Amino acid sequence: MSVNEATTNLTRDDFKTNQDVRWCPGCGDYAILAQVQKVFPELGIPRENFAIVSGIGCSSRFPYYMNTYGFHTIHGRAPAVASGLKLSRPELSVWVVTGDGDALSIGGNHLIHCLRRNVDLKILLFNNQIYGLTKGQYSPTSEFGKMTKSTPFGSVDEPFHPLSLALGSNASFVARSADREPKHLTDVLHRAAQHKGSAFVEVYQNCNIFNDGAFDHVTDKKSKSDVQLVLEHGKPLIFGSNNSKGIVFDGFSPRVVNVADVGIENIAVHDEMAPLSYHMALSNMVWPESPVPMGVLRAITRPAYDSLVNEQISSTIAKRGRGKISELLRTGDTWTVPPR
Amino acid sequence: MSVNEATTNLTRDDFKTNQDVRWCPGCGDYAILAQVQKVFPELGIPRENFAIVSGIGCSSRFPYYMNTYGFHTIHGRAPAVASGLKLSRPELSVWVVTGDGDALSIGGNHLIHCLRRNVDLKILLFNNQIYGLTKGQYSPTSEFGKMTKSTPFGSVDEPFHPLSLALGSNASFVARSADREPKHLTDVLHRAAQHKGSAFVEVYQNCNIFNDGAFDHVTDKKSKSDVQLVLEHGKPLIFGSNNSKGIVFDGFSPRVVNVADVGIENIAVHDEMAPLSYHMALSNMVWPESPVPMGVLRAITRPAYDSLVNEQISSTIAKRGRGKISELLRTGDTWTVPPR
Amino acid sequence: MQLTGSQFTSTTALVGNDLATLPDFPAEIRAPAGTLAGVSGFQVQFGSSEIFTPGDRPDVLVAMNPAALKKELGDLARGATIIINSDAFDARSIEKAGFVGDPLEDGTLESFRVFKVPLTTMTHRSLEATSLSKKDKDRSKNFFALGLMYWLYGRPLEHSLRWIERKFAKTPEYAESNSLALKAGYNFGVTTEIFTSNYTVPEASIEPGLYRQITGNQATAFGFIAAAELSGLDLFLGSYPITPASDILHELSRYKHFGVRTFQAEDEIAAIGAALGAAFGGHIGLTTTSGPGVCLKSEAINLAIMVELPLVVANIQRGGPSTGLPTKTEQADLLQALYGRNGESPIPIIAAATPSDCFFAAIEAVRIAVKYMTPVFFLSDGYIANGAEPWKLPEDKDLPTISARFRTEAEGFFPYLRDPATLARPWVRPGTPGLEHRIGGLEKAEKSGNVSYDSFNHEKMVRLRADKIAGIASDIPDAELHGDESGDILLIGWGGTFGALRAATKSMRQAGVKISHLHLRHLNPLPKNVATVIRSFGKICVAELNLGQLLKIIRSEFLVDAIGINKVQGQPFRVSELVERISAILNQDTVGE
Amino acid sequence: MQLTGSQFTSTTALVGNDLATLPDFPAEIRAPAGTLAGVSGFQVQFGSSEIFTPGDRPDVLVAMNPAALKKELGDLARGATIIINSDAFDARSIEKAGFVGDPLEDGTLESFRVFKVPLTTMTHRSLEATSLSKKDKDRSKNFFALGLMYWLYGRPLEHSLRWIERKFAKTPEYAESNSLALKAGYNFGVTTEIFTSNYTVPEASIEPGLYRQITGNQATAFGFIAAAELSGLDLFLGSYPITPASDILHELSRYKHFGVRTFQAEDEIAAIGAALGAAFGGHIGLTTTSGPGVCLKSEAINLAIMVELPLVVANIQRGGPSTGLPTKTEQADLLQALYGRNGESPIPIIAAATPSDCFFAAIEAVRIAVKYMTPVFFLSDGYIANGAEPWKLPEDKDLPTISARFRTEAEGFFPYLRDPATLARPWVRPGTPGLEHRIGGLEKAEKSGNVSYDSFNHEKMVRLRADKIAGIASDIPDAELHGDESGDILLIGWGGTFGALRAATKSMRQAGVKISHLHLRHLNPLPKNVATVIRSFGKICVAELNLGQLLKIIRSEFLVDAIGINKVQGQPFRVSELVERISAILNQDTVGE
Ligand SMILES: Cc1ncc(C[n+]2csc(CCOP(=O)(O)OP(=O)(O)O)c2C)c(N)n1
Ligand SMILES: Cc1ncc(C[n+]2csc(CCOP(=O)(O)OP(=O)(O)O)c2C)c(N)n1
Ligand code: SF4
Ligand code: SF4
Ligand SMILES: [Mg+2]
Ligand SMILES: [Mg+2]
Repeated sequence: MSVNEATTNLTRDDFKTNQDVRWCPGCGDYAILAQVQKVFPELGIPRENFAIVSGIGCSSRFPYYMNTYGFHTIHGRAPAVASGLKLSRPELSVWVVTGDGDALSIGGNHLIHCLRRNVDLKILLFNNQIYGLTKGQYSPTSEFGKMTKSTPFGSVDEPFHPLSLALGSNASFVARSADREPKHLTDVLHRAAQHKGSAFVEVYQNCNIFNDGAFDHVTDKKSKSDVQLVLEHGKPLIFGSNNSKGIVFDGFSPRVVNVADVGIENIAVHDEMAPLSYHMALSNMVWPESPVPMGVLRAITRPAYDSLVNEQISSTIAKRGRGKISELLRTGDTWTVPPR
Repeated sequence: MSVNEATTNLTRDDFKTNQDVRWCPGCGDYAILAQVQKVFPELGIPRENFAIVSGIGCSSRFPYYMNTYGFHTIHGRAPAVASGLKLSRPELSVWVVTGDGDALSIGGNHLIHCLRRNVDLKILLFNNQIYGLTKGQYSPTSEFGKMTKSTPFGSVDEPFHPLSLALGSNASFVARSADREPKHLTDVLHRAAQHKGSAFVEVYQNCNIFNDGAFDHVTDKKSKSDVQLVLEHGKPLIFGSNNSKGIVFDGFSPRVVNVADVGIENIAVHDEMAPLSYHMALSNMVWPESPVPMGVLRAITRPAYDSLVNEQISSTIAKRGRGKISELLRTGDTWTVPPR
Repeated sequence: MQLTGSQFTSTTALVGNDLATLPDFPAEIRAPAGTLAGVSGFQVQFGSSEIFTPGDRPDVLVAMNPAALKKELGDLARGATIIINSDAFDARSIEKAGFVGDPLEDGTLESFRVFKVPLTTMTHRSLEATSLSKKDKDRSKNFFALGLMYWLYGRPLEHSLRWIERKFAKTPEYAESNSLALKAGYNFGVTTEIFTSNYTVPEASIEPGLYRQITGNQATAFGFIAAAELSGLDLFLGSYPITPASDILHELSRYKHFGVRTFQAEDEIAAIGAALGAAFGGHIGLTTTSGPGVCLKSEAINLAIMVELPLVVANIQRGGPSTGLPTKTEQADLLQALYGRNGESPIPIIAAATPSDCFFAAIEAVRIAVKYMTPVFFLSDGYIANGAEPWKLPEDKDLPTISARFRTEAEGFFPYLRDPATLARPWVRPGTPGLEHRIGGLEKAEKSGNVSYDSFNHEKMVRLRADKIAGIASDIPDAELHGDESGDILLIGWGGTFGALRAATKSMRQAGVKISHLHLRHLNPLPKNVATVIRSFGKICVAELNLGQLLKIIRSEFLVDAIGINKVQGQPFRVSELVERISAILNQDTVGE
Repeated sequence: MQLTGSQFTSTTALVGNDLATLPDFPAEIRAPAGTLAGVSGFQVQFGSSEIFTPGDRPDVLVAMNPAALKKELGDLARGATIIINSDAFDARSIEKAGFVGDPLEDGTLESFRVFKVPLTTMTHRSLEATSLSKKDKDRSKNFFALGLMYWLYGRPLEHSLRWIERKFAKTPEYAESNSLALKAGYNFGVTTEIFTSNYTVPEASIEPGLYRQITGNQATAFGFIAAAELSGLDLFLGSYPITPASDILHELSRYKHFGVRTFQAEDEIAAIGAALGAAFGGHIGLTTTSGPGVCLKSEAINLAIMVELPLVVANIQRGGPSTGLPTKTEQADLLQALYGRNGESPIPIIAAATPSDCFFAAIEAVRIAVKYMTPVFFLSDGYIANGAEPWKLPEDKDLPTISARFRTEAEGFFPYLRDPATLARPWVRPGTPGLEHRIGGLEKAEKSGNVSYDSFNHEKMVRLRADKIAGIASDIPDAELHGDESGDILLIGWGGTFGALRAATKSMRQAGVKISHLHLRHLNPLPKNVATVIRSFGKICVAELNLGQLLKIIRSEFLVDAIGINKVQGQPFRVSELVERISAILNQDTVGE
């Protein structure tokens, strides 16, 4: 938590609205909402300076439940609307809440351009690997062979790895957490909030109606230590009960080893600022071949697009003075027609 | 060249149309057209089985100059139209010709989904790092700080690396060539044609009107051996005059070395089937920090989407027989109202 | 059940409906749960006109367990909606209820619309925060079901929330759990976009023949399969899910052995793009969506108009503008279909009248698309898409022929050489030797199809495209007129309001009013008889679920001072309100909007 | 030059224009190239009505070198187009021609439209495949320039190609090179989408005042900057380049010191999305595009209608449908603007009449958007966007006030609480404490703005949105009527055809015809006087560059048998053809379409 946090006296309740929360009972969205409501008052940002922009989907109803400025836009377009808001009002803390369909199906293009530009938006992608709101069609993150209403014979397309796509777009901040990991999610949300530039966070989210248990292997209390590879900058890539397992790289291929066998000093050390290809190696690790990286994969510093845009404006005004249209019209080649 | 190539008696002239080619004199598009007209007759595919689908842009006028089936669609949507064509007519050889604006700006989403699905399309992206047809605005591949009509103060967004984006989408075939490298381009086109699945080829293309010389550093006869890292599967990553330089990887970071200093056996060896992160390391190599990889970065085997779709159809028909609607209507719960 | 039943009743009475109820409960206070004897039921019939009975054959059944289902099944109307507490359908309970197989799986429920909802689980989930026992939580599930019913019939929760508060004042934990469950059930309805089921007005006498139950979306899917079969081609659907069109995608994706390829695209643009690519490839190209999706498809529809390829764009209309009321019905996309693109971009439009008419309208859309080489709009709406009706199955001989001919002769071929009768250009399948050609969105030279910037060619082509579509008027049936050929008032309508308009006309005719009903199935071009019919009536009314879209067309085309009867409530017309408004118009001295 | 000049002349005569020429060449056979004396010129005036002189002040100059420019500059009309062979403008040649500074850089050409084309280089490139010497290649550059002129004026190449073949029969290498260069020049025009320049009909007498030259796109850009200044807010443009709208983006991106943020988005959807986001943030949101881009923006326009935020959508119309004729003018997107979205989605529409009117129309669009909290369509077209005219600069006092007020009082705040006069909801800037609220595309409850699925609320909101826009009619000026207030025939028009319609009306009135001209600058809602004016004339004509779009509205609204005068050739009306067609209508006995 940075120093300027916790300077407001806001509480969780300040971020609740009077609207009934209308997700299905048991939906993972509740847990994410709870964590965001917990984190926002801790950020030291006045409530009126938060804006949450969403697309369409169960997840995208999020703004209605947060007592901040909010905009429930149209399907897939939240990054575009949020970019306009942030460019025009750089002092706001602008968050995008989106789903795997909203962000990666119809909205894929806006997402990758937003990440490329590095607009200072915090993007939370609730990945339930299904279209919830439209009642259960497969999504671009559903696994190959998925049987759904629209694929009764099983889907035949490989899913996106959302984090890989983000990295392919040169995102400056890429992270993953889960609805059922409140503590971990809180930390990741704080990190995202502090990042200057696009912060892309994939949140594994259970849709108990149409895709129940999709992330049970990751969040199940019993197995999770063997499945989650919790990332910490500067720390070795270890996991498993008693952190007995670790990752080494044979060239570009990750390999799971027993720490005891190779020695802790030979385990790869996590580096949020390493070359993209390293983060790509992490983002392509999939269960059961590999453990599932959780946490901040990548966090690098590069200028935020909105800052640069606004700097061009303010430096030009500083240099030339604020323009007046009546003068502008009269500059250049003008001539006078005398009264007859 | 595979055995079934060269079984037709077609020549380059068979692929010319009676339409005047209307690019600016000196445009790099001419050279690419010439190579495609050279390669097509060598592929052993009857002329009528070629279809070229394009979007909008100077580059996208390509189909008019190729005497094949052709479809000059709308801006950015060529991969979608081509996917429909290929899904419905898997026996056709379907090529997509697109520009950096068409493919990566408005059409980015269709491109990444097409690559993810691995639809069997050959996608040629003519990258001139500018919007040619609309007279010279910066594009998503233009370098940071680009001065153009729409960015008189210089652009403030980082470009995409097209190959990285393709890799982030899990593309099965990713390659790069240039208008001014006819021989190299020919080879890459052959490789793309033979690949089963989406073959994504970035072709550096000079727009001598709005972005002249963008790739001079790559194609200039004098410097090119120092700039181009020509990739060959199973061969070491060497370049420079007399192949005196090579690439080694320090973990995930490429480093240029003198081959003589480290010994050829320590130079990294190119592997088209290596993990994605390796190809990502290559695709992120940019001049002048690194040489520019040219050739096939990645070529792996995974099922093409159109084959899988059509297999579901044909296997179901084989199992159940071709359906008849009159029977379908009458299955399930029906009842008879007797004549009164 | 009784508590919740009476809650539903009183809320329903409060919102102003007439009703009649039939509570039906076991004699014992705690009858053996799960047996037929133990079933506690509550039947209610309600409506906007006078209701005299609790109804003979229920239209909706909420079955909290297999026994309840078993008990009521025989009474249900075919096509009724059944909401099932799937949690209660374990093997033991099914057996106990006296079923032989699993009724959810073995086809028993095939002629009903079944919604399986894990009511118990969801109730528990909604009460996770409370400290009640499992058994107490269980009790709240009826309130969850009640909440869902309130949503289904658009009833407010307030009355019951207040009642719960009073009733359980002494056990606040129950008050809380029941309120939570009630709200959760309601919200479940909202969130999952279960479409309100609606029923068309049944005809008085039934023709003999073989029948089945069919919803509009199912009939639409079947219609397109039939059209493909009739034309001897494969069907290609490019679609992106959207309420209330998604079920057509779901349905079509099941019929791979009919050669149907379904492509769930990344968005609506890709969906239509792929369908157009498939049409170029020689398939029957189809794309299905709803209003917001049509916005996104409009650029590609224009491309289809320019390249003159057959393609059907099906819009299952819902409440707008914008995201609007996704689960409610409306007819407000007609002008969008006609004009929602840049430039002069004429397109034929066909609107289905009833669930089963979707089948024939789909075939007609394909017939026109293929014969005239043009994209065609197929309009349906949430009301008929989700509504079901008994359908007398057509014989093969009742279906039209669709002659899809691909040109193969190279001699004399030009991509834009037109059939003099239809003005259609030739359809050529890629792969045909000697006919290689290029098409695209830039203006085409007449005949050659080359890109042309010529001024006069442009005007010629703009007019040719317009004439081609206008010419379809001689190839479509006259609009259906119900009633006399002249009279005091003509009621014009289109699409899914057919049933209500027909019923209103009938009832007014019985009452002696000189009214006739003209139903427009083809909206562009208009059938040839419309002009004559319109001139034969004193007053012209156009009834639509919008602010007057067909009205604008009728006024502009025929220069008659037609009057709009409009409703934009996400709900179909009620017969009674139509009768009322038409009567008011008839009683007006001066005619005016 | 002479050879090519006479080629241009004869081709022009062949396509049926009247013309007069003034060849002007040095006495010496080979005068010293590059000096004033050495300039070889060829002036031609041509047109569709009788031409008596080669023209006093040329409208287009092709300057092959600095000397030619120097020689002709004084004669050029302000706003003339100059095509410059930039290859010939090296320091030495510039000096030789007698210029002090570089005329391309020092502002000398500021009141002209200058196209710098590297004619020599491009000619060489087009001849790369030939074996000619450099000098011989050089010679062909005049044919390159001729090709470009042919493209600019839409003339066919055939005549000159044949002539070249004949002329150079004995030196086939020259025949080839000149043909190639001619075609390359033509193709250069096609490929680079230089927009045909067009000229409005000048007024007879000129008001005194300070003038400048302005194109429609420039005036549009300036208008939006002015509107932002008038409202005290910053302007935010979200745009994606498209012909012929791109120049507005280019222009606006230069004015950072006016606080103008320009965002070149990844596509049209993102462009409008960002503009809407900025409007939510309290900026003047603007998005600029042309027809195909409007297709893509339609879903977001509907969102703006639902969330009731101010936003201007500028459509610089071009030839459609689909990609159509990107560099030609047309007025065929009016119905798209009105109806091109799902649901009932009313939107105000303003169309600019002339290049300079773009300035005022832009301000008016912002005024309405901000005052009524609504998206507004601003329509221009390729003809006025690229056309230039002298413009008497407005004084600050001539500009309207735009009062943008953000609500800051938390007391009594509701997001959809309406101003009773305008029906506008409050505009609140995020960052305002206590006014946090949520908006979105689902139907809103009246006043509270909460999501509402209520039937009656929906109808109420649909009608409120319609009423809000309809109510603007009392806040806009009457439509401008030129001529008497009643008469035999009323000529109605809108947009960029204003000049031609006004000129035609004037000339017919001079000839004694009782004709008046009604120009509609506001297309939705229509000005209040339209109904009265229409009733005061015998015949009503609506002249448009489409197949009759405003015509449809006029007929439907006023039930008059208005007659369309339509042209869809990518070209503006010629005054003579208007006069001809109006005369024909006047001479008709029966009025009919
Ligand atoms: C233009 C448009 N197309 C389609 C839809 C229908 N639609 C709404 S949400 C959605 C997908 C939702 O999936 P996701 O983003 O994963 O959200 P979830 O409901 O799973 O949280 C779809 C297809 C729409 N509202 N608008
Ligand atoms: C919907 C739509 N938006 C914008 C345009 C205008 N437009 C045509 S081509 C183009 C960009 C071309 O750039 P690129 O794809 O790089 O092709 P190039 O001309 O450079 O080969 C644009 C913006 C259009 N035709 N359609
Ligand atoms: S459908 Fe799934 S994602 Fe949507 S609210 Fe219900 S449980 Fe959550
Ligand atoms: S503008 Fe550039 S890309 Fe386009 S044809 Fe000319 S040189 Fe080629
Ligand atoms: Mg989802
Ligand atoms: Mg380009």
